[in-house]
Amino acid sequence: MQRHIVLRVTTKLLMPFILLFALYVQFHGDFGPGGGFQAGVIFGAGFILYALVYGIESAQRVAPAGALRVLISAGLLLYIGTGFATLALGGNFLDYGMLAHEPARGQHLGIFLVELGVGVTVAATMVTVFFNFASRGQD
Amino acid sequence: MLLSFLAVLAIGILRLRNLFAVVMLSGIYSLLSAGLFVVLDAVDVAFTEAAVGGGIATVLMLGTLALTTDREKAPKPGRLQILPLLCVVATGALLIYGTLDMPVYGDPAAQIHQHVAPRYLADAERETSVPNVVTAILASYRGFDTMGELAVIFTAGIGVILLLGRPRKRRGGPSGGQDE
Amino acid sequence: MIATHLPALQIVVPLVSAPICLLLRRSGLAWALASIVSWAALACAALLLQQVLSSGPISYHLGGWAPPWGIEYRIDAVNGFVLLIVAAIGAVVMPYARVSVAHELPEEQHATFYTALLLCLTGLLGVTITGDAFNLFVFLEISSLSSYVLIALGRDRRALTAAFQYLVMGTIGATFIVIGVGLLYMVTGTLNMLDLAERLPPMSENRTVLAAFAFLTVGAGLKLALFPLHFWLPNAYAYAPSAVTAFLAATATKVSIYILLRFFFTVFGAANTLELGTLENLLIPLGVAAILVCSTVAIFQTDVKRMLAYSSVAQVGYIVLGIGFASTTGLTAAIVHLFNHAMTKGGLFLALGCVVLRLGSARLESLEGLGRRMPLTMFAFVLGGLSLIGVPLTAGFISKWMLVQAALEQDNRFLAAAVAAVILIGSLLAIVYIWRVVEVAYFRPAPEGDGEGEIAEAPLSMLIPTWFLIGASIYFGIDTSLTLGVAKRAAELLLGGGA
Amino acid sequence: MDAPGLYNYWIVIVLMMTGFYVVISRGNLVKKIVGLNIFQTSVFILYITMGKVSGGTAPILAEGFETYSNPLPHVLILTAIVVGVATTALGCALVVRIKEAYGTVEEDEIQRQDDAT
Repeated sequence: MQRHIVLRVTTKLLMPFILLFALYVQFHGDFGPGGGFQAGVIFGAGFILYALVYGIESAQRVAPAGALRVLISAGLLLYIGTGFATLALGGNFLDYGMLAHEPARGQHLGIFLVELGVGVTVAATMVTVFFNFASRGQD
Repeated sequence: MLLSFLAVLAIGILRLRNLFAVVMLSGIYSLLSAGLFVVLDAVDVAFTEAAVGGGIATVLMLGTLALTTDREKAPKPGRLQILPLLCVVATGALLIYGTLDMPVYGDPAAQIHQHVAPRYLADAERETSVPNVVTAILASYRGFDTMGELAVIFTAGIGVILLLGRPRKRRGGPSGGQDE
Repeated sequence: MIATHLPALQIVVPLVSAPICLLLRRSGLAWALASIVSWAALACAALLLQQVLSSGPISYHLGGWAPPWGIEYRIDAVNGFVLLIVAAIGAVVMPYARVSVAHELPEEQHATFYTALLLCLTGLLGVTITGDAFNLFVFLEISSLSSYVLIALGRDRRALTAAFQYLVMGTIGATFIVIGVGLLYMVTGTLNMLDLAERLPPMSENRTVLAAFAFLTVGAGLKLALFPLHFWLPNAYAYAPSAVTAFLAATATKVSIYILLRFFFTVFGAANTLELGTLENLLIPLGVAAILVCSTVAIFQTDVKRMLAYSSVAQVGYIVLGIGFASTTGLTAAIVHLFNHAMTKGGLFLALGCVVLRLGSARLESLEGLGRRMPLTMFAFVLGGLSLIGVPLTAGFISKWMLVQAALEQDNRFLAAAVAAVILIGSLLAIVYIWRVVEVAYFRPAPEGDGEGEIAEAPLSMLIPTWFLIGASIYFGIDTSLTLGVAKRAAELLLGGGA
Repeated sequence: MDAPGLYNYWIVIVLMMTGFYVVISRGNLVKKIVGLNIFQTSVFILYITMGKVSGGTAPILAEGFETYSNPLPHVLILTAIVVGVATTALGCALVVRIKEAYGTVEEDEIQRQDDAT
């Protein structure tokens, strides 16, 4: 698909909006539908679109396998890390109330952090899975 | 109405042997059920189902088809599959039997809406300062479930890396191809 | 502070080390971390069990939310014991895995392999420890997905089909469990197991509850390879990498049995389920059939790994039989056998792993003369086999003895005699299949001049874990105060209803 | 959508069973995965159906609404959807590997090849 000028241009035009929308979904999940998981999926899908149009190689230059491995782990570690932080602050595991002076604020912060963790891992996993399938077909 | 559409799709999936069409139909199935979820007030779920079922799962299956084949072999003629049919009918009958004592659809007085759920609706905003109750439960009240869910994704990710990764080395992969 | 958070740490420490393992990338480092973590998990489980035995059930509220709104971890004598089994097997298999995995998998997969093994351990522990019905499903899926991957890593290509078959059956099983949990939630409005137990008794006639019961039973039955839902198991165990087989054989089915116990007795309440008469009418015949059919099939296997896999299904039959009696003795027998069989079968598969390391396969004819070439390994195998048969002074004897007692307690004389006879026949069949291995290994001359050099004994890092488990299966046949004591308390707890 | 009583559940059950039937009766591995998807999606519908409250609205708190549908099933199903797609990903990866190792994705042909060795 790399030679279709229309696709290339449209993709280029769409990309920022897709990624922006992903971020919106990520951070607006507290108020409307959405959250880390959906945002991760959209972000991953946007990236996959890029890979489809511009070729796997150029996509892999943006996100090399090693970096993806780190990101997959980082999201999960962020989630569990939040849990450990609440433990260290004297609460039960994942008791976000401990993260700030006011329990409700702490909750909000905690939810924000874990949703971020979810988003990162989901996006990275999707892209990894896609790359693995795609590069399998190349030889 | 939507439900009957779904039923038609499901039967189509059962009958068709062109796997490409089957995968497409299953994508549509997911999108339609996402529509149904909106009708049933589950907007978060609808969003996710559309993105995941209609999006990722379909892409994955198409990728699989590209690497394998898109035709299903015709089943052997004259061989009725009685055992699976019996299994399914028995399970279905059991479920229908189970529905007989279920609360009527949408009944607000049903037990399910009385015990645990009201507390979330009443207190979630005050306790977590998040107005989307689904997010509040997902990330806080049942945050540990979500951590487990993230671990499941993580597992799938490393599973795919283990199974499909590094095709350059060793033809047929590290664990395939050698008979005995 | 650590003591109060032990229940969370039990799960979270292995879980957090999984991504770290992935990041370490180096085989040796990943292995070292995995081993240390598995030992920490064992220490955790031991402390928890001790705490439970001395001061009663522990409840831990994750996220600080009180159940039934939040998720609760609840540990009593039953799952404390199962936790100990799972953690102990994990702690034994991890050190063992190093040489075995280095032999069976390419270098670059090692770190990821340990990650998957840690996830599997986490999942199994999480299923055991949780007091929330839906959380159980989530952790069940962590363990299942990682075990599909682990099985698919076997060297034979049949490992792939075995893993796929397991994936399909496992997913159906898990979905059935979800349906069951959903139906229960529908009529009670809660997901917490204790809360469910309180709310269910008035509805014992409710047809939705009955359907939920059936779905949970079938779902757990698929997972635990309850005869006749066992057909995914032999292939999966036969073609998985050795360390994985040993780990899964000793833990995965045990945890599924725990799920069954938990739902039968804690959630539905012993009295409720007994009224339905399902236990006796359903489980006893299935257990009997499993013992007879699968022991017989085991005799005709030419691959020793497959043989032991069929024997596992038969052993699950003994456990199910014990549950079927639904008496204190019967349940004690079942729970003790959970432990004893985990030790014995784990040890046997580890011994086989040593054989596979040296011979490259576990086919019966390739074992010729191995008794002299790998004396320590084969002797461990023979001792494990004795325990499997149920020879006195082995752990296997204790469980079978309890089981016969439970059978004889039954009012129905005919049933009692028949079941006791079946247990005896099962042991005879076990003698036959173990004897086939012994005969080939000890009484046939070694094939001459086929390989370069002698086949050496397995390395110590594999022999010690093997002997550790085999030693345990002998030790707990002589000193039963720990196993029987805990199992009895667990059985009484289960029959006493919720608390 | 205001179908009376239990009728909704029954259609969902029919859907569920169709998916289940595809899984256990078809020999093509890809189709088995599609069947699993249908089966699981239908279970999701069952959960969401039971969470609906007549006259309720989506559980995002706002001024002017009194009744909300039950949010808990939604949360459970969000988790279940994710678990489902993780299973699908692994299943697809296995199918690809099986195709590479056997050259086919039909159960009976794989069986025949295994018997031959």
